[in-house]
Amino acid sequence: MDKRYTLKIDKIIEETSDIKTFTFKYTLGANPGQFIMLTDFEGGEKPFSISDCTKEEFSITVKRIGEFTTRLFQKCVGDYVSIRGAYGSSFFISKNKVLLVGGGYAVPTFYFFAKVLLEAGANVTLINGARTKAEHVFADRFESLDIKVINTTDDGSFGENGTAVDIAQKIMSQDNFNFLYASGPEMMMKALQDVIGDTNYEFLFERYMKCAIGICGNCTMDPLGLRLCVEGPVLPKEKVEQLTEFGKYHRDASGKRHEL
Amino acid sequence: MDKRYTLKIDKIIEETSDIKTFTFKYTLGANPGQFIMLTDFEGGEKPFSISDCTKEEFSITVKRIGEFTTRLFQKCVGDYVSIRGAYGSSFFISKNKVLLVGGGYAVPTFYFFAKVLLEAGANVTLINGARTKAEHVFADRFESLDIKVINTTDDGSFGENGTAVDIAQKIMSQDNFNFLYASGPEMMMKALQDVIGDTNYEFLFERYMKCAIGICGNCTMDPLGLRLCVEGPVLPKEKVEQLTEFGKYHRDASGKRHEL
Amino acid sequence: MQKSLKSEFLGITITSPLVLPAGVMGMAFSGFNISIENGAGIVTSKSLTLESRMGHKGPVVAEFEGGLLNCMGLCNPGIVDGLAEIDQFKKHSDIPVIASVFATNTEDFLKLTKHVNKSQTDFLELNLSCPNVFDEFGIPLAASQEEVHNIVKAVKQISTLPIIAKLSPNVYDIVSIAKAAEFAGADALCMINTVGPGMLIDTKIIKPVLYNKFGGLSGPCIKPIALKLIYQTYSAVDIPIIGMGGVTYGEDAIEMLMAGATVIGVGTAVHYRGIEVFNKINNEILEFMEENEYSSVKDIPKLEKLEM
Amino acid sequence: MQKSLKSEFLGITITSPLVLPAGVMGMAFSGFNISIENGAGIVTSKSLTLESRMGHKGPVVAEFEGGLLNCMGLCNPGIVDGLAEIDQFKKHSDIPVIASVFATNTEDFLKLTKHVNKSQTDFLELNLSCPNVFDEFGIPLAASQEEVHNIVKAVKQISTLPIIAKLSPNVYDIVSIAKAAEFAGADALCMINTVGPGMLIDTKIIKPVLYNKFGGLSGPCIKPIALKLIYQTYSAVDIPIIGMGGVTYGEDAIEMLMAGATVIGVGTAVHYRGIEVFNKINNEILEFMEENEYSSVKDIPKLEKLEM
Ligand SMILES: Cc1cc2nc3c(=O)[nH]c(=O)nc-3n(C[C@H](O)[C@H](O)[C@H](O)COP(=O)(O)OP(=O)(O)OC[C@H]3O[C@@H](n4cnc5c(N)ncnc54)[C@H](O)[C@@H]3O)c2cc1C
Ligand SMILES: Cc1cc2nc3c(=O)[nH]c(=O)nc-3n(C[C@H](O)[C@H](O)[C@H](O)COP(=O)(O)OP(=O)(O)OC[C@H]3O[C@@H](n4cnc5c(N)ncnc54)[C@H](O)[C@@H]3O)c2cc1C
Ligand SMILES: Cc1cc2nc3c(=O)[nH]c(=O)nc-3n(C[C@H](O)[C@H](O)[C@H](O)COP(=O)(O)O)c2cc1C
Ligand SMILES: Cc1cc2nc3c(=O)[nH]c(=O)nc-3n(C[C@H](O)[C@H](O)[C@H](O)COP(=O)(O)O)c2cc1C
Ligand code: FES
Ligand code: FES
Repeated sequence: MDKRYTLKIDKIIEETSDIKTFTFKYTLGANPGQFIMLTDFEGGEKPFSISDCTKEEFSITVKRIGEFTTRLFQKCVGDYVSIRGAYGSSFFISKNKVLLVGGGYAVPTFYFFAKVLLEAGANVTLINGARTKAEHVFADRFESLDIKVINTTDDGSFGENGTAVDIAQKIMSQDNFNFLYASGPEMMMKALQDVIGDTNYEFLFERYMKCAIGICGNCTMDPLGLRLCVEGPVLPKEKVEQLTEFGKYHRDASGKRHEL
Repeated sequence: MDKRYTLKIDKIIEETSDIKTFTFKYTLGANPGQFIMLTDFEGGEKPFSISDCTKEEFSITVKRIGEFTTRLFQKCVGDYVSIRGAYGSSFFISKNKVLLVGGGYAVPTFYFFAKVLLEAGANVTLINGARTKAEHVFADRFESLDIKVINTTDDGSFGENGTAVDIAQKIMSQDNFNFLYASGPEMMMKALQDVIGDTNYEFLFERYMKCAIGICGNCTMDPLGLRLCVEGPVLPKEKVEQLTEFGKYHRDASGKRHEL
Repeated sequence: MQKSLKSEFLGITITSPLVLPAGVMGMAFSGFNISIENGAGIVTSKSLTLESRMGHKGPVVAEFEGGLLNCMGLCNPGIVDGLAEIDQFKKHSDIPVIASVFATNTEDFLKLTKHVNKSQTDFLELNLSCPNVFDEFGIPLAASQEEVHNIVKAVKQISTLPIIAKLSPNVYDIVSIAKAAEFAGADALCMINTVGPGMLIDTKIIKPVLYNKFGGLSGPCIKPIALKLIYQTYSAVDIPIIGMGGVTYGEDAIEMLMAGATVIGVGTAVHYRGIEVFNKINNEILEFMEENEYSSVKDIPKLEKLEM
Repeated sequence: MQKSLKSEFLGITITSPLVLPAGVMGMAFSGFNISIENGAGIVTSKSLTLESRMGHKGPVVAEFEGGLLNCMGLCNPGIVDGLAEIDQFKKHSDIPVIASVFATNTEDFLKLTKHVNKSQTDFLELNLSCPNVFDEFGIPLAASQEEVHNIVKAVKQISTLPIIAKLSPNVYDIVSIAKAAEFAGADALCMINTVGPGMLIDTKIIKPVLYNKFGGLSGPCIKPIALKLIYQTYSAVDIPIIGMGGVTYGEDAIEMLMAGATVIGVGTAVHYRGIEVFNKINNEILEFMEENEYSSVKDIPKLEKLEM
């Protein structure tokens, strides 16, 4: 039986005007790339990647988008929310030279992952991209790790000027990486796929999730039927290459297809 | 969850015209004194003590009494019956000098127990009593063990002449035992209690059993409410001494009291 | 501050909100003894009928994941012997006792009530809902608003004790049935009785596992059904509810209270956690009260009532 | 001798008696793909309605010991998009597909049937029994003999496909309802839908765990209820039954067959044992057949029918 944990919010960090990190004192025992389902029982239960996870606590980093995340942003330290998980697949832990390419609110999960990679002895380079300076997150925390960080914004307002994909292409032409990991907007990953040649990779995907335990079928990726909540959200290259919906469409809460 | 095992009868030994031993190839992992519930799904499920239990197989030794046991006696090797258990408390395993006093179909459970006692290093004396030679069981099997055996029948047709209680009284006047165990008719145990002074003991009781998992309350012993299927069937001296119904009455399937 | 489990049920002080429900350990006075020694605050007798009943042939219980099937078949020593067990218990204990009685018509319920009136019993419970005697007695009375009303009303007129109506979960509209009982004068409701019934099959002998074929479901897996029905009923009636169905841990008991129960039955969990289960759950409730700063059971909040 | 899982359902050859039931993995054609790759012999679509439905807000599932509560709320892309997923699947697969449809009146069921007639679907299943939309739609149709009869009869007249009536377990008299469906022309029955519904409460936030408050029970703990209802129904009707409710291991599937099912649905177990559950259960059934010397699924004996 998967248990549910109703926890007090222990810490809130405002990363940007639209992004907050929530920390909980709880031994979650998650692997990097996994997510939790979170609810306040006021309507809606949503998936969030784990942005940090130690023996004592774990964090998620959330972007305010719609009804649910707006309500979440009104919560204070000490308020209860209820979570279940961690769910889903996690990143392969390479011991070699790896490149992480992240964009927007999907970058922080690489903070948790980078720490695990370092422990495993990997050599880590991170491209931390955002549209603009005001949306760029976690630069300080990545700086504290023994990894190479390249910050970038689409408009050049912080770090390098260019998309994460532009930068990835550039540094991959200068250097060899054994493994590439990406987490961010699907079109970013689609573009990446075209520029990284035959480097092995894993991508972290998002699809509409309801049950998160692999039965409702809302999150399957065509045509393989991979359930993003179980076989995903991290998918390996050989699977990604077979996905016909990748970069093309996704399904909403009713199962209806929408172009990306 | 307690599991149910539907097993083929592997071996049948006719001990007397009214007593048979049924052996099953199954790793029951029981302790001496415990019992199983057995059914053929044709009406009735009944408790039987375990008369032998090894890594590979276990046995029960059954006296034909009423409807259920009569039907059981018609079964052949290869027929299925269904069991659950082992249930209940088991005998304390003494390492010292012990006396086992058994009567009738309740003696065979001491075969299993004696083997365990010997392994523990105990010095074992057994009084194996029956009313008459034709009802005396397991003499051969006990002979194969490194224990002292005194066979006895009420009518003297086999072994010593006298009740098991008479013999017990006699040898306890000649010898000191650290622990006494009894299994047999309740009036035998009641009589024993009067003759054994302050020797420590455990008795194996029988009461009407339905659920055997401690909820129906049919098998409780007054006034403590000990459930014979959970806290029993083996009860220690300090409990037995408090039982007001011991040797006086028992309850039938409806819970009605009947004098013994 | 010292937290306390002391509370009240129908005007009587109880030391724990945990109730030993009908049919569990309630055959002999000694079954009550061992239950209160282990922390039960109220005990209930096996459902008693006018004449003694041997019950169904075995197997009478069968386990499955999440619960237990039983088809005891209302075995009981009859109202006279059953009340004698209660009286023997009451000689040395102040713990309140509920006498559960079962019949299939008003006349027999009235006869049973007269017996109970003469005993040391504290509360009278009308078992309107036993699902294990379908063959014999048909659809439980608790499925009919009218039957429930008529029986409760008739018994209320002659009972010298507060009366509790035990309801079945296997009905379309629990609210109208609960209201019928309340309207007819029931002082409290007890819910839920077992669910289903259900069946299991032995695949080697190719027979139903229970000799009676079908048996009612109890245990952890019926808790969601119990909570839902108790919550709906609590939202609609003003009399207290003895909430039961799968309570195994303190958390389950808290859920029952929040759904609207005043006291909580613990039946099948006696099998899962031993007869010590009452003390264990008492302690778990106290721990919960400690953590969440409730000083008495009554302070534990209820859900907002459903809008009807 | 080589044991085989091959059998027939309503005249169509199937490679395994295991069915992916409605609402489980049946949203997209790729959900069918992964299920058949893992051993399912028949797949069923999510219940489709005339218009698309977003379903209830989350949480829509909650676990408890022995089972799962769900209140998906009949989310589906609507009949047109739903059938498009089936057609896309049928382009590259011969595995039979059941289109499940849901409506609240005969007229809408007829409209849905006309859509299904034009698709590549093999069987039409009428979901008469969803318990998760009570608020919206009231007591399920499957509780009324008359409603079941009228809808099945009307659909039968225009359907070009064999039709299956999906029944609710939450009724007093399953036999009369099953017979009404049979009499009205149903080619098969599918049972059971989820039980209850039930509810769970979060004791810290003091709210129902499911946002819809109530959800239907599925998983291992409903198996006894399913077996009982299937056995009663099998004893009374002559049409085949798709048996489901808690099947998790091969043994459970065998029990379903013995109770009277022709094929067996495996839903919630996809959560417990992974999508590989179909192959796992297929292998367990084969092992059972080996041990007990049955050479085909049809040889596995049924219980003696109940006397009515
Ligand atoms: C595996 C995974 C990991 C995620 N990790 C993060 C994270 O670390 N930080 C973060 O801010 N966001 C994350 N998200 C996205 C997050 O779940 C949505 O932003 C959130 O649900 C939006 O809810 P809302 O009510 O505020 O917005 P809404 O107005 O309800 O929706 C806005 C958009 O959010 C997405 N969304 C809404 N509900 C869901 C749902 N149940 N499942 C998936 N997507 C949904 C849809 O694309 C929708 O169009 C993740 C999503 C997935 C699938
Ligand atoms: C802990 C325990 C261990 C036992 N071990 C053995 C054993 O090793 N060998 C053996 O031959 N017998 C043993 N018995 C007794 C055995 O259970 C009964 O002999 C058997 O149930 C008789 O069934 P029947 O239908 O043949 O007789 P019935 O005609 O049904 O009953 C005859 C008598 O058997 C007893 N009995 C019947 N049903 C039960 C029941 N459900 N529970 C308890 N007693 C019952 C009653 O005293 C009854 O009066 C044991 C009983 C208990 C409680
Ligand atoms: C073995 C057994 C016997 C029962 N006998 C009765 C009974 O005689 N009368 C009654 O009203 N309920 C009876 N019940 C139902 C319980 O009182 C209770 O309502 C039900 O088991 C749900 O609670 P639980 O899940 O805590 O066991 C019985 C239950 C069990 C398990
Ligand atoms: C998440 C979920 C969604 C379901 N959706 C539907 C549905 O849309 N239509 C339907 O007829 N049954 C639906 N059901 C019921 C199943 O088809 C099945 O009848 C029930 O779950 C019992 O089988 P199981 O215990 O194997 O899951 C759903 C069940 C679950 C768990
Ligand atoms: S969210 Fe239900 S299968 Fe993934
Ligand atoms: S036989 Fe039921 S409590 Fe012992």
